[in-house]
Amino acid sequence: MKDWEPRIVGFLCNWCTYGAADLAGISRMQYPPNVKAIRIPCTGRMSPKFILAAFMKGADGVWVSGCHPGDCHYLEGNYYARRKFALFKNLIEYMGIEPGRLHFSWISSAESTKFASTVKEVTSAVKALGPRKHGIKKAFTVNS
Amino acid sequence: MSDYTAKIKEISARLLKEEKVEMVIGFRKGTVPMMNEPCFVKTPEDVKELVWDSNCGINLANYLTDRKEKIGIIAKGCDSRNIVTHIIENKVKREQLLIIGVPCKGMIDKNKITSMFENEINEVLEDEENIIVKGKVFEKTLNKNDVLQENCKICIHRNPVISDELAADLLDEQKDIDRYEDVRKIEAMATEDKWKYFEDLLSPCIRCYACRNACPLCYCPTCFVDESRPQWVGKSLDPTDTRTFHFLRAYHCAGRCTDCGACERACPMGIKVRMFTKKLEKDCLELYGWEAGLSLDERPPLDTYRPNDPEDFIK
Amino acid sequence: MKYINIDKKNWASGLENLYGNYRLFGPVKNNKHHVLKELGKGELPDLNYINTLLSPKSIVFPQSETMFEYSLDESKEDHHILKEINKDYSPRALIGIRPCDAASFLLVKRNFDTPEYKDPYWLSAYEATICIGLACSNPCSTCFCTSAGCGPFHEDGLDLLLVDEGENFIAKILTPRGENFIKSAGWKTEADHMAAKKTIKNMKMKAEEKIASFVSTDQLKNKSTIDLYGAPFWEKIAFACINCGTCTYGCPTCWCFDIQDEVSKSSGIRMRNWDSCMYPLFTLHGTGYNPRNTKVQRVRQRFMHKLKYYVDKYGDGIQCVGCGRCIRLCPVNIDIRRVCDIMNNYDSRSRLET
Amino acid sequence: MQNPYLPYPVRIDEIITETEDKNLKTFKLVFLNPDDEEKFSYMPGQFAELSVAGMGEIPIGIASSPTEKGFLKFTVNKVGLVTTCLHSMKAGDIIGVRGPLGRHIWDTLKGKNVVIIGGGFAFTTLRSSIIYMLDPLNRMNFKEIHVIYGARSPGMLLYRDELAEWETRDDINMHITVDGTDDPDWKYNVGFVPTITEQKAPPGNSDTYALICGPPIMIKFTQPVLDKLGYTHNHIIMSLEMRMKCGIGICGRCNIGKKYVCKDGPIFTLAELDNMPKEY
Repeated sequence: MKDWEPRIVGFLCNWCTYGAADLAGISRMQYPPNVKAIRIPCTGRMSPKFILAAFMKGADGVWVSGCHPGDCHYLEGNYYARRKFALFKNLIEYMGIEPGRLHFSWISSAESTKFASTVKEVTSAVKALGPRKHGIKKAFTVNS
Repeated sequence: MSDYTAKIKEISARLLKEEKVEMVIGFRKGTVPMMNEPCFVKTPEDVKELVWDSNCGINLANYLTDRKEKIGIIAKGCDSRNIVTHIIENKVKREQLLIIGVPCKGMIDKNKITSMFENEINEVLEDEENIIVKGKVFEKTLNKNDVLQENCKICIHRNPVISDELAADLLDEQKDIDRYEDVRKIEAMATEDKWKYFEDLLSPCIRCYACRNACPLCYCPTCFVDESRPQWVGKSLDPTDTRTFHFLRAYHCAGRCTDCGACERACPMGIKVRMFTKKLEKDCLELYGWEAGLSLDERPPLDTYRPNDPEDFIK
Repeated sequence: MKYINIDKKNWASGLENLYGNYRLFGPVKNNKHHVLKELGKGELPDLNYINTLLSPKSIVFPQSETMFEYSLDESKEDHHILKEINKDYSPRALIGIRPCDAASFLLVKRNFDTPEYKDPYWLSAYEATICIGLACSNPCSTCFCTSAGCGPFHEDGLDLLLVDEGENFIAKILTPRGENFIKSAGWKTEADHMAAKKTIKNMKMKAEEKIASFVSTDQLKNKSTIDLYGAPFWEKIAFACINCGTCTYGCPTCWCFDIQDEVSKSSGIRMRNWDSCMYPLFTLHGTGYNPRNTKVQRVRQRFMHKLKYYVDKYGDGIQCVGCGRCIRLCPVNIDIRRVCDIMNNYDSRSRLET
Repeated sequence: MQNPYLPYPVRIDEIITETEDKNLKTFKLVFLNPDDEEKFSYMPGQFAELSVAGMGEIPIGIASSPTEKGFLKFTVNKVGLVTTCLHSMKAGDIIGVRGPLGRHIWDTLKGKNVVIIGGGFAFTTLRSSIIYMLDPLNRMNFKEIHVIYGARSPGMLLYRDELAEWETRDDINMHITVDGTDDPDWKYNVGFVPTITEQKAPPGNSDTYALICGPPIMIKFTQPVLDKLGYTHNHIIMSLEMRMKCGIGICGRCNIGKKYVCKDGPIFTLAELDNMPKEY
């Protein structure tokens, strides 16, 4: 288990965090390679289905990152998203997913340092929890 | 309850006769104990079918979705809140409706009463305070308040929040109710126990979708469980799929659920599906001070925001 | 016809003997309801029950059932080729199944066992199953078996009929398979033939007298399909329906299913799952067109199928055994007894409305 | 017990893009096990379930004719999950075929005039029928053959090379039409199928059968034309479409009244349909 590395799905807003990832790369910053980034147009586009699908298909952690409040490219997408995320996070933890598996952040395109540090933070939080025990979908088989 | 029924009939007959509505949606007497059937009547002569008693737990707002007629609708507190939600969400227009409000003393829990008796129940009668349960070889009187549906016991909006007519005098609302004791109990559990709790809760689920379909909030033209590209949820009895279904069903009701209990009442397997929606209801109240369906002038919590909404969970 | 007396004292030991020779299934109380489940060693069925919440059809026709498996890994020689899988079709016994439920298998068999095509999953499971019926001495108020071609002591579809006499069961052996079952259990005491026959006859009569609800079906076959289909009563019948699948999933004679593929990583399965005519997706075309797009159409399909199409197709009564589950389970109290009578009494000339 | 749900494995031999919108492709399939070809003995008008492992199955009319040996052809419109996946596949890929399914009516048509009326991409089984009837061993079993086939535009016609070849023959009367075109070289008809049918189809009589396959709107307007031309309803033969899964009359979804479209159809005479609920 010592060698185990978590797989984390990162949903990153095109207008900020995705740019921060670019900048972090250009700046040769070091951060763990565990996050598979998926570019989304805005955190307002995040559907709960995306997060659930990632968890169902075996993601050890999910991270959603968008623009700081007030900085949304579409003016208010992240404000709406913030409410959806709050309820979502509470519900999924209420149903027995560990609190450290789902993360949210606001990272502007200039904040490459915050990007790298958040990746580290998210990765180590997920890593600390170990592999998922429940809720990963396998093809269903019944042989009765 | 007979005075309720008489008044409902009287109002319905009048509305139909004066052609203020084309139909009245209400309940008619069921064919089995503790069940009534939602129905419509279109002529003053037919209003004799209508009844009101403690078995009218189905939420009639469900029957308004996308209807175009002028409708008279019988509405208890929770129904009226879902009618408000329907109007806000453009599923029906206020002008189409004549709401016959019924101050509600609570609906009885069919599953609970059934499980109290070894033998089949053949008849259930009621008066103001009591429920009289009769079988072939037994008869027992129960205190109605002891056998109310869970959601009715903790209801704080028994009176219709919106109505054009009233079938009875308004009731005093229940005070000092702790609505979320059971939710807090789960919140306090360890993660693993939470997982186990819901695993056990959902293990009898047969994916019949009665909970979804009994809910007036569930009217998406294509439900996410029916989407095929991509297919978000598998169709088998896989527990992960079942859990995902219940999660999303509840989440779709976030900020809209009135805890009418129709989902739980409809479940043929007796699953407490309100355990999901109640958590969201609690959070909406605590985070956004929101109770669904109380006002036509406010947007539901996920359709609005405040710049200073809580965000301590965000890095 | 042989009758065996089973002293209840020997009941558990008999089942113990059977364990291993058969997979035993029986009703067990699961906090609120009786459900049918596979019995472990030493586990006894609870025969003090009215009926199971859901029908026993899942024993022969599981709600989710794997049909084939395959690999999508192109480095494997047989990638993308569907393979049959081994299934356990060793003998299984349904202990305490009600006569109505056992009869339902016969109605459903017509669908799965046709001259042109045989459904191997259903048939193999059915052939592996023996039905140890428990006669109903206390039918419930929603039972209408006697007018649905069945009855509380009905024997068709059973291998053995158990009649509860209090201290003992009389077991009426109906098939050689039933006889083997009895032998294998070690219940040997033969009952006095005439006396047993008489007891059962009396108990049967008493039980049938207790059946309090009925449907009339005599006119269904004479009605025109087009008339019934176009009848004005459907809107009213369907109004309350919420289009959940409870009635169809609870029903012992509903057999519709869906076929689905599921993949995880590079291996996949093809499976079938119960489906329901109540769901819009059941008939939705790829183009988006749906021939049964409205609730009224779907409710009509359910009742027309059971009470008219089936009647016409097989000429042997309705696709219903009168178990009453759909009546008990329906969240909005749509009652097939009412619908059946409305259909049976419908006169298209007088446009009799209900 | 033979498992009727188990598809025969086949290899995609060739994929032909048929129409200018690229939404219709013809898949030429070859059985992996030569014995399976013999078991898959079919007649024009029948269909099969194409099975894509990991995706599912779809019912598709067989476009090849039993007189064409060594392969099967299916022309597939890109609509849903499985068809989209099929469209993304390449020659050499392995899929499955299950069938043949549905009934056919060739006993009825023997010795008769056959009028084929097709519209859009529903022409696939009609191609099968034409190839079958034109086969030298079969042609004498039929009297006159008329074909009225319409598409939105010349580029949307299926099997254009074959259509051109049939046009040159004298043992088949072709009436190809398009809804409209700005192609100055278009030398065939312009107009909707019902109109062309009215102009070109022979009058109905006891020796003449019309086979119709097309979108509902075409069928709706062609039917009165055939009535006018004197076709009785038991001489009008139509092929229906339904959502299907099993294809063998068991899974329960494709019924119209007591008939299953997959097993009792998909071909019905109009006379039969007149006695069935209009639920299709």
